[in-house]
Amino acid sequence: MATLNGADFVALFQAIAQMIERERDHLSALDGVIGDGDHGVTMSIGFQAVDKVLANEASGRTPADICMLAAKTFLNAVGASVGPLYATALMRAGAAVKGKSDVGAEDVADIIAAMAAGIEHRGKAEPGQKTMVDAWHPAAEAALGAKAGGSLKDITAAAADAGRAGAEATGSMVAGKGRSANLGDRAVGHIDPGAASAAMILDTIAQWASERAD
Amino acid sequence: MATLNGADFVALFQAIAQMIERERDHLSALDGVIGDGDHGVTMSIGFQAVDKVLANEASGRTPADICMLAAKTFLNAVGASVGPLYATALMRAGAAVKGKSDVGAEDVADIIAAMAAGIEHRGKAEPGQKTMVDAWHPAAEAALGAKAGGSLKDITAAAADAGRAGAEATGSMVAGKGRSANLGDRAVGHIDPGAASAAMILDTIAQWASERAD
Amino acid sequence: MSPAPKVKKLLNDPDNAVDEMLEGILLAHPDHLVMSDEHHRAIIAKHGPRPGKVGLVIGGGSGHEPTFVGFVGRGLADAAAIGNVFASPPPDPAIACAKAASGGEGVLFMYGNYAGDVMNFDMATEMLAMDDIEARTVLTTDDVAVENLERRRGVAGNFFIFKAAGAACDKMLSFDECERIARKANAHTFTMGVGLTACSLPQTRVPSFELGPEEMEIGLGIHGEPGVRKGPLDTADAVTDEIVDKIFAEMDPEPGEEVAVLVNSLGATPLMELYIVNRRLNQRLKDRDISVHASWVGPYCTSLDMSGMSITLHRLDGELTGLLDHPCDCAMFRAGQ
Amino acid sequence: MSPAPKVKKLLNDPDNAVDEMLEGILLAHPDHLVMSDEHHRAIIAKHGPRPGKVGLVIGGGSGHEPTFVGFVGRGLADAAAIGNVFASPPPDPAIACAKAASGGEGVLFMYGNYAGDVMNFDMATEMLAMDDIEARTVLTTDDVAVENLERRRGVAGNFFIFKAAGAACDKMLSFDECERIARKANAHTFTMGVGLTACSLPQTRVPSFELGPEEMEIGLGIHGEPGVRKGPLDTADAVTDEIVDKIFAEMDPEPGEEVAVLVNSLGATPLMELYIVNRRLNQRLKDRDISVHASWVGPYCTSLDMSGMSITLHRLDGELTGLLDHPCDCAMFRAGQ
Ligand SMILES: Nc1ncnc2c1ncn2[C@@H]1O[C@H](COP(=O)(O)OP(=O)(O)O)[C@@H](O)[C@H]1O
Ligand SMILES: Nc1ncnc2c1ncn2[C@@H]1O[C@H](COP(=O)(O)OP(=O)(O)O)[C@@H](O)[C@H]1O
Ligand SMILES: [Mg+2]
Ligand SMILES: [Mg+2]
Ligand SMILES: [Mg+2]
Ligand SMILES: [Mg+2]
Repeated sequence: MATLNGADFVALFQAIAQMIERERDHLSALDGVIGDGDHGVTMSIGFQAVDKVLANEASGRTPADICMLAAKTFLNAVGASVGPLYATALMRAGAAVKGKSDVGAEDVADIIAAMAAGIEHRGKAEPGQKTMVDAWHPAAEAALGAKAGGSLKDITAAAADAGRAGAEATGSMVAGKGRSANLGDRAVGHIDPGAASAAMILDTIAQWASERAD
Repeated sequence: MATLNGADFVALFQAIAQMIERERDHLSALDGVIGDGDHGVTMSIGFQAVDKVLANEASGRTPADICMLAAKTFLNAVGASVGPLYATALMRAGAAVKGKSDVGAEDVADIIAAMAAGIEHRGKAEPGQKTMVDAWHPAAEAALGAKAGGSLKDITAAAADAGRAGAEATGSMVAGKGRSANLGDRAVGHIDPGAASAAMILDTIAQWASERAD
Repeated sequence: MSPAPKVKKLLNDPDNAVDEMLEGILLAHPDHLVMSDEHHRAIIAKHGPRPGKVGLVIGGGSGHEPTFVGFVGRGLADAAAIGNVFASPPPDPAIACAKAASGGEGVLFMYGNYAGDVMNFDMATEMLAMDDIEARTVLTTDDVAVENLERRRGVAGNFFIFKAAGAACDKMLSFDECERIARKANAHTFTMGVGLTACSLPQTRVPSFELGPEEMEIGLGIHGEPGVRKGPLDTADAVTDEIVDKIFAEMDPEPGEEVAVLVNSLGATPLMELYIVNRRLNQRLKDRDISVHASWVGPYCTSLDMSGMSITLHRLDGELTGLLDHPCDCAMFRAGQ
Repeated sequence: MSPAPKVKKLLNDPDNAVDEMLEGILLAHPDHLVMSDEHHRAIIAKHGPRPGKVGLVIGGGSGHEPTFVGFVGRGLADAAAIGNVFASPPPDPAIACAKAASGGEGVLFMYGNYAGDVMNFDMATEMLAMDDIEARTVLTTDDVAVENLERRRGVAGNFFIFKAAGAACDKMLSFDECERIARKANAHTFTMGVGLTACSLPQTRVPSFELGPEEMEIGLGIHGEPGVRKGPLDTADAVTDEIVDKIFAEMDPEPGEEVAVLVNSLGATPLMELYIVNRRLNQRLKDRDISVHASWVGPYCTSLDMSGMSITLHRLDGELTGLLDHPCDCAMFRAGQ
């Protein structure tokens, strides 16, 4: 089975950044309904900054170092809610594969689980509160479930499927965290923007994995 | 030939006030194109105030006194450009028939001429500058032209026709006074709101005269 | 096409808007403002008028707040005569203001050069003469967008012109000196503005003019009247450059000169955009070696809810700098000390 | 249906809007503000921080100007950490602010209770602890529209809460005292707002939510997020009554109490409407025998170009009155003396 090195991680971040650019206005519109209308903008600012820094400073670094650099860059470019959430997620991702110059499929499952845990820790949120946790948490469980013997493609596909289902499920939830928590029933019927973008990120990872000669 | 007493003047002011209410939004829209969009509002505030004061305080007064009271009331309710212009016009109208308890058709011609002169004096404006003077000035000339032997109906109809033609002619003028003077060619093609309301007032007077058993 | 929805406003009966606003102003600023006994549209500075001082009376239509009433206070205007929205006040409130402001040394009437204001204040001046109060008029004409000098309007630059005159009066200078300074401050003040959307009157609640989605009005007055021309909306820097070019052409500043700056919101344009304009303005001033003594950025002379802004440069010399720095304490404006 | 035209704004590259705004602010207010050497989004009071004084650092997203940066200055905040539009600043600028504000006695972080701000400032607090700077957080939660106490947001009432804390710090009170006063001021501050139209971000230039022509959002935050509910737009008096009823229910004032008042524009609502609201507010206060110590009416905490307003009552006692009257001199706000 193929492994992923630093350059692969850079390419993956690039794919995510490109996807976010395409979805920017859509994500902002989702946030307009139940939040402050900027989620596409915050994600775009963050991943554009990451993409730029990695293009210049990533060569020769390990996957862990790249995650750490991405975390710091994302945090300081964005702030907002997603800055600390994704920065913590990416720091945990880096810690999960610390020291390795190549990571395998099982490591990727650990990375997804570490990211979910980081987000839950930073946001003090649990599943069911209509946040990105509702995508990341089931994705992590699915990735860990497929981990034993699973290919990169299987693991990331399982995570993406679970993430998508989790994001869709936020539509029927009342929010317990974030700006929409003050809307009560008014938020019901609308998908959480942070969960939607999380599902898109997981989907981009899975697609990217499926396009690689495995 | 019938003459007009104070009560007739009160009725005439009432007819004008009602007409202005109907035309209020239209006059404001005209002013929006080349001025500040409030001409219907200023005229409405003024004639509503006059109507109210005359309803309470006019009984037993001469036409001249009623014009003076209307002048003061209009001025202090409105300000703006039209306040001093119509206040001066109405003071001159009162002066023209001072002391008379009834006024005849010839007096009405003098009143219209006095009003035009008052407006020109106060506004330091001449015909051709795209203002209400372009309605009042030809109306005064027409009224004076029809004065000798003319009936009230003839005199006021002549004034109204000339006023209407004069107001229409402002459409092709560049403005020389008032807010629209700074628009240059941009004002061409649009009728001056003050000339338009002047023509409407003259028309109301003529209609009112024609409806009276003469 | 169904009619456009009315613009939303927080109002009661729109015909009462000005009087209710004044009530709210007097309640908010009891230490600064009182209503004249003689007229409810004459607002007087609590600590302004005093014997031996030339009185400064400003005024004009409502809808420009904090202009005019917000600039009433010690060190600035003694009184403001308040008109209906975008309509000159009639003579009576101006007369009441002049009587309250008079300290026996004469009264300056200062207001923007609009036909209606000129007629009403001139009538007031005639009537005051009968009461032996001499009122002199200094019109503000800072709007450089208009080519014909006689037709130039008073716009946001009023701020600096009133400030200089108010300081001169507060320093107990003579009537002639106060008048000279007021005229000089006006000649030293250059403004131009752009409008991005029209405003709407309380009584009509429809935009007062039509403007395309990519257009702006250039060189507009402060009553929602259209500008001298329409142009395409451009970047903040390009719009700033267009205004600054026009002001520089008019003012022809020398290297080493000093100015005060006002970047004014017409109402709805937020501070973020004004400060972005101020950034470019400072670049342009620096390029000409002009230094900035002081800056004001915000809604100082508005047109109700219009979106847009104006830039004013106030050309300083020793005398005008001293007057600008002279303290004033108004209901909606403080400076100096 | 063709897409609605974009909202017009005076901007250059929208991604540079915040940094260009800060440049324009620093150029306009060189006597009050400097940029930190350590971070370009950390704006420091020129005459604020000093040894022995508790430092006050405020901050949050941009788009609320004059909040937060305008309240930096002697007697109020020592520094403001600036985020992107409607986005909490990341930890780095907050850390730079804390270092600049620190006089060795500890630093207060004060900001509105929003998930993003809490996470970022908490990360900053953790990192500062490694540098032996103790930062304590006092969240502002003045928005009474939200029933759940823990979720209450900081909105326009920040103004009074920061003012009290800033005065306490300026009077060189102890860290514990400053924190106690900040918490007390927050508990004494009650705000509720209504939105008439949505605002739009520089990057999107589309209204952030949809609202019918006769509707308003009731109880909204300051980021263009929808309110707790929609309702029909009513007269100024009726809307004021609705807000005042809610605030009174929450605050339960006694006859004879004294308050300070803020009638705040969310951006595009002009002073005329705010003062009309203030008139009704004063009638309601008088009916309850509550007296007004001081009033501020204008755009103090905005949501870009949103139209709407909020009312804040700040319940006074001897201590808070003294702190409110304590002089402060900020870039965009002066009070006292
Ligand atoms: N405490 C939290 N835990 C997890 N996710 C959160 C939390 N608070 C907010 N979020 C997520 O952040 C998203 C909003 O992000 P964004 O719009 O970019 O930032 P902001 O709320 O600062 O405007 C929400 O849709 C939600 O998924
Ligand atoms: N100097 C003047 N002489 C004669 N008429 C004038 C003069 N200035 C303005 N007007 C008239 O006044 C009208 C505008 O009145 P109005 O809109 O009610 O007042 P304002 O200009 O104060 O808003 C113009 O259309 C014009 O006919
Ligand atoms: Mg958001
Ligand atoms: Mg008009
Ligand atoms: Mg007008
Ligand atoms: Mg946000």
